[in-house]
Amino acid sequence: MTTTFDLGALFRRFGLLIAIAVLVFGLALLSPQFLAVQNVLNLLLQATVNAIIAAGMTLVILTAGIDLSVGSVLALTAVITADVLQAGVPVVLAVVIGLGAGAVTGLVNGLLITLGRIPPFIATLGMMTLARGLALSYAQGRPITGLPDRFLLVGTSSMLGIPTPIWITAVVYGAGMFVLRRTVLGRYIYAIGNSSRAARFTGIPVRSATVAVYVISGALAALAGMILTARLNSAQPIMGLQYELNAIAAVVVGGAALSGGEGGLGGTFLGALLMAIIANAINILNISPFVAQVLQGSVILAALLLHGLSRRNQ
Amino acid sequence: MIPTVRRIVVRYSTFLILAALMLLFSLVSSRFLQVNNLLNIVDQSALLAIVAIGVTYTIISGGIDLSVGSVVALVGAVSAGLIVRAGLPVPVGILLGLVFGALLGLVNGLFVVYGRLQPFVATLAMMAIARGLTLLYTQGRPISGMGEAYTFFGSRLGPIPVSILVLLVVVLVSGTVLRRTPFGAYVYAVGGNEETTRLAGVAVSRVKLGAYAFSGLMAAVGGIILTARLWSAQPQAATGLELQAIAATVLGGASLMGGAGTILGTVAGALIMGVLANGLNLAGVSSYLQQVITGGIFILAVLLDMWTKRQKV
Amino acid sequence: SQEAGESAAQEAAESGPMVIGLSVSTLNNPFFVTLRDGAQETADGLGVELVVVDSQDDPAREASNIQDLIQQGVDALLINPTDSDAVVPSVQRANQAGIPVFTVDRGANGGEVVAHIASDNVAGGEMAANYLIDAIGGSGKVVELQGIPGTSAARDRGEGFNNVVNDTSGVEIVAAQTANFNRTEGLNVFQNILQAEPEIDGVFAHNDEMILGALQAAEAAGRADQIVFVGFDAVDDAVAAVEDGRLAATVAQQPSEIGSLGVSTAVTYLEGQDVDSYIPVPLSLVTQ
Amino acid sequence: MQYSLKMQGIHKHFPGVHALDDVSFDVEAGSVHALVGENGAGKSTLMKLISGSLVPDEGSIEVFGEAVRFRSPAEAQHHGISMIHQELTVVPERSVASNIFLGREPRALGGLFIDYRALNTQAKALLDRLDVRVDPTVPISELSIAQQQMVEVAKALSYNARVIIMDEPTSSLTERETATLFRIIRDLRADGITVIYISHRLEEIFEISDRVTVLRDGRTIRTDATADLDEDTIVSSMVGRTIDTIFPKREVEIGETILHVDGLSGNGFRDVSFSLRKGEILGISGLVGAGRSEMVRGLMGIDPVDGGSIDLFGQPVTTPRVAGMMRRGFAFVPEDRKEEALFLGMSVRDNLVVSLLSRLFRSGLIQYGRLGEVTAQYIDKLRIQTPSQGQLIRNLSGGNQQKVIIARCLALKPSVLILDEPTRGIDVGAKAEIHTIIGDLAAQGVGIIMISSELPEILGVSDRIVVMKEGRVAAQLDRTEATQDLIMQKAATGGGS
Ligand SMILES: Nc1ncnc2c1ncn2[C@@H]1O[C@H](COP(=O)(O)OP(=O)(O)OP(=O)(O)O)[C@@H](O)[C@H]1O
Ligand SMILES: Nc1ncnc2c1ncn2[C@@H]1O[C@H](COP(=O)(O)OP(=O)(O)OP(=O)(O)O)[C@@H](O)[C@H]1O
Ligand SMILES: [Mg+2]
Ligand SMILES: [Mg+2]
Repeated sequence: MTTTFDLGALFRRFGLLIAIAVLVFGLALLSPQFLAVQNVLNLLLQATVNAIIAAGMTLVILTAGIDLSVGSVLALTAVITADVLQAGVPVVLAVVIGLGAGAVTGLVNGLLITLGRIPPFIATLGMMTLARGLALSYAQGRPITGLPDRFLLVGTSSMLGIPTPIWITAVVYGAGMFVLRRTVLGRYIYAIGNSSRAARFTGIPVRSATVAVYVISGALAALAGMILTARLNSAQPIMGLQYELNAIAAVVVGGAALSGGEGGLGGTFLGALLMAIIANAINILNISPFVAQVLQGSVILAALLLHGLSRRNQ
Repeated sequence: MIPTVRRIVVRYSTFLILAALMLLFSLVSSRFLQVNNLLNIVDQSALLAIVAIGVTYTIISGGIDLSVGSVVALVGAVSAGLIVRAGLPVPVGILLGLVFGALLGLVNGLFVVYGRLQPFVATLAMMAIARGLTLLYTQGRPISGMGEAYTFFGSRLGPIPVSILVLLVVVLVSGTVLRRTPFGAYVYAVGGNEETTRLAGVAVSRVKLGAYAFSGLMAAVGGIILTARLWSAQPQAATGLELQAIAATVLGGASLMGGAGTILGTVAGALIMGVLANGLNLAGVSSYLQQVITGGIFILAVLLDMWTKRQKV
Repeated sequence: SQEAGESAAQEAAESGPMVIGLSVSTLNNPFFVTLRDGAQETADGLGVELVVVDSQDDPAREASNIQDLIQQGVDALLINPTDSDAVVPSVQRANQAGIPVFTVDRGANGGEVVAHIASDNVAGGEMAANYLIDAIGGSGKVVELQGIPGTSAARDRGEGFNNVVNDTSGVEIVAAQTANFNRTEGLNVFQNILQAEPEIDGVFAHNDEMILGALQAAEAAGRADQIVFVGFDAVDDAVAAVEDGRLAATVAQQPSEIGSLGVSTAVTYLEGQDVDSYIPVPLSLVTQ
Repeated sequence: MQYSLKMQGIHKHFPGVHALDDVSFDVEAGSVHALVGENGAGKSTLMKLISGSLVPDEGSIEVFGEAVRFRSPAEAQHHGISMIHQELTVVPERSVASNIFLGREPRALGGLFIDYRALNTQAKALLDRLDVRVDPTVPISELSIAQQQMVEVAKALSYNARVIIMDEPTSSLTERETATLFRIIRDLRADGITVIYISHRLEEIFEISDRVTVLRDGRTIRTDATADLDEDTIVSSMVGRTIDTIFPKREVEIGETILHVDGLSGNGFRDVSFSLRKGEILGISGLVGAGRSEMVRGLMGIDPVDGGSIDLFGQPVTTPRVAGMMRRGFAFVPEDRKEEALFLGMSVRDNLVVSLLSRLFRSGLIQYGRLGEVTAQYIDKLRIQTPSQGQLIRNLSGGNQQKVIIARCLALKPSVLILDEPTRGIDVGAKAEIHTIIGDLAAQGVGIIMISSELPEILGVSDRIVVMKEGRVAAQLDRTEATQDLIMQKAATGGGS
């Protein structure tokens, strides 16, 4: 498992952990509220949507791809799910339909990339516009509100005092790590990211593995959309604007290379956590919205530079 | 004979797509091909084209620039602020705005070259920071009242929009730099194979810094034009412009892997987006559907482009 | 411009039905979708063709869209500007083309506008503040959830709200954070504010989307009954929430009415009659 | 005696590797000085120190008596040193001329602009001198690898350098270009220019060089006049032991026909027919661009084929696809190790088992125990030198990397093994081992197709030789009748057999 356990990766993750620890320590000094159990749970809860999308994005980026369509797919699948729920479809079936719709958009992305040989950035950029338009048309620009209580439990219930979305995220990451480390598909994903040409020459099913990661990414975007919809008791066609950039930022802050073959889910989770911490701290400390973006950008830059340093000093 | 036709199709596929779209829309709306409407389209696409030209430089060099939308807004605000608030003469305000834009681009380049950050993330962070700085500087309020010397750049000289003239100058200069000067050759070379270019004794760092600074400068030109066109600097101006600019660049035949791309192609790419928006408006297509169609046509156009390029010439 | 209106009316009489162009700031927001629907309904009723373009909150796109409407030769322009300053050159361009301009919901800071049909956002903010202060008993700690920084709705509503609150001793704004007009962010941001502030008496959000998110957060935290929630826009979801007693109030701007009045005013003008230059659409507070 | 180069006490460390350990190296001006050594001996590293792309940790370098310390290739170029790197260093999308003069383009209009006309004329003149007939304005990526390599030579010459370093320039050239290159080298020497020449092909060393330095494990073992050395001495200095023969040919019982290819056509090859029998080694020879690689890629299902038939064990194979061909018993060692075979960021183990995964773990779940066993077995069997299974493959020497790739194929237990230039850029020791492995496989009944541009290899290893020319089979020769001259004649002039 050198690809996931090499020294450099360990250093990089370590660097990010230190960055987060320092930040948390500082914030705890600034506000006693920050480390309250409830706030920590809030923070994790708020990280879930980005973390789930970023998990799919990690697989995509490991194959040297990118998925810009996740935010729009999230909105499209959310309005579809909400609509079928309102039509009286049972909750489980509605969830399956929603996840299926996400998977289908991923499939289209994957086919455009593998069969159409369009660069992933371009294919998913087109899908981003297209899916957003579909979401808006489908919902006619209005939120779809008033969903069955059983569905809302996805976002609002707790188990053992921990909100369900956090459990869902844990399952997604557990499954993702299993796929990357213990399955043939996981090896293929790293191999394709390392050299898709060599992967083709060695008989790896490059096309189906690539399509698979985009399908997973689409389905996970749909899952994130459902959590959001359940928490809000409403699905909106403009949900998820710019979520793709947040997810990519989480993945990259987590130590993955956009050139593929390098990175893992552990780092991505820390990346998503870091971003949630910053957003949470801005609210807790009541920092002016005008400063907020400057702060967010700077912290991300600082975290990345820190990696860079640890990478070079190894 | 046939091979020549093919070669032309491959070489100019972007322009052919543009022509096909124009033909289509001229069938849909009789007003489409009117001279005034064509001028409108170029006027409407000038901002995107100019910004995309800057992005093209970074993409050819093997990078990318996601900060351009925010830089457009920030430079627009700062140049307007220098004139309205600080009372500087218009040319000075514009000049300082341009310098500021180039500096912001240079900062991107510094992070990429010396911070060794991936261009995507370095400029993503700059996108957030520059937007935040715009809000801070404007305190969330638009700045207006720059006067006619400024808004001249958003007006018309007779029937001709000034933005088109600016675009022409930009195309001429940036095209010449890219095709004729050593710097331009090195931008291609760095994007094609950075290590080789370094081994050939080229100062790769400087080339990259130059490409990002140029991108910042073009975003600044775009910022001035937009502010002049709106007679006010808007704190939320040009959000999302970066992705459109990248889309235009790619439609124009540039490769995100670096090493390939042309200025005229990028301009054609921007015009395709402009023609789509204009034509769909004239055809009275609903805005939601416009997004679906734009996304679909974008994908189709790139598919077609890829397909023609794969046919051996 | 009365003459222009007459000539346009003549032209319209000569060449089929009247065509009115409507430029909407964004159709991604239910408020403006309702405004559009109101306009469409009235247009259909009057036998007028309505061409709608969507600026997606982007002033540059708005300028292009309006240019395209002018190119199409519409008889009148109904503009719901993305920004009062940024729309000025577009209004002037329409003026030059001899097309009468009407602004709806948001005004233009220049150019010749025949009539402005709107309710006043600043007044709405004040109205919300007055209601909120009453509801919390004259003093207490309040939170302001702001719209996208730099947009005119966020500025005006915030201005009205702050005008009143700053003049009222005993009322303190303990947190003012942006949730970008967005329900998800309303939820997350208010969740964090709840965490930071053990004592909150009331919240005002610059739109209903955010207040509904905030409501969700407070309900999840079990603090909804200690807090008075006031929103803005009276979108369907919010009105339902008011009826359920979850939301205390929302400022109703009657977007459908604004749209409808916009079209009918334009038609009246095109038919050669006089119209008032400011047509206020009354604000109302939707409460239980 | 004038020295163009004197190096003393040179040390260079990489993370975990002491690549150069107290090396001293002197080169007489106006001579051709060969540098030989096993893969990883430090040849390229030493040359990079001279050409300014690496900086030594310790030691002194003198160029024509002047102490220097280059921090960039540009500085070395200023001192009259140019280098042809082991790996192709081209900018694929740029024209041939732009590649040659990258960084030193002729200027016009006060230095502001590039004078493209002068650029192209100068490039043309250089290429003509090298007998390379290509249009200097086409993108270099449209050239064959060999042509690109010749452009690299042109580039090195264009510096008008006093010292030209050539790091394995012939590894992707065929005999004809090699002959041209040697002519140029002799001209250069006649003009008093120093050439440092690295190659794993010993016959070239004897043909062209005046003196030879042998490196082993980062140390200089010896420097002598070429005339005073023989092949065995060099080889034993290089590997530290004696090697009996580089081409250990075993007599193998050749069995029934297992593969029959008839009229195969595709992009770059037309109407190719041959058959392969059990235990047979079929060599494929030809000039640059003969289409050999393309043909085997078509056969493997990597590139599309548009005609002809493939019969395997009497079963027709319609539309070959890589994974399917591997299931049917094919295995393939591609030509371009770095681009087509290696996953540089992955471990030795992951590289070794990658083709086997789907077969070993049908459930899709990996059992690391099994994986470790298989890997250990092949590391042992092929004597792959690596500190651990988890070592990143990029840290292995070229020879060991190639062995991992061959192991990857062997693990598939193939009945047909296709090798495209299996020993390119590999030192004699590793080469002999690979030839032994190939021979062993044949003895076990595997049918082997081996493409090689090295005639001694083709002659030494093959049972039968197919000569290709311009995408077609020009001749099929039996090993008893084949000679270097005959192959060259068939490859150059064609004519059916
Ligand atoms: N950039 C580098 N980082 C780490 N190790 C390196 C690097 N470059 C070379 N090495 C190591 O230094 C040693 C010498 O490598 P070098 O490339 O000089 O060998 P060589 O003699 O040229 O071999 P070959 O015949 O295969 O080209 C090898 O062990 C190699 O793995
Ligand atoms: N003169 C030429 N100009 C342009 N392309 C050429 C020329 N000669 C050959 N090619 C291209 O090069 C490719 C074949 O080159 P290549 O050298 O790989 O063939 P090969 O027989 O496999 O030889 P080797 O693998 O030993 O180098 C073909 O695609 C062919 O179109
Ligand atoms: Mg070497
Ligand atoms: Mg070959």
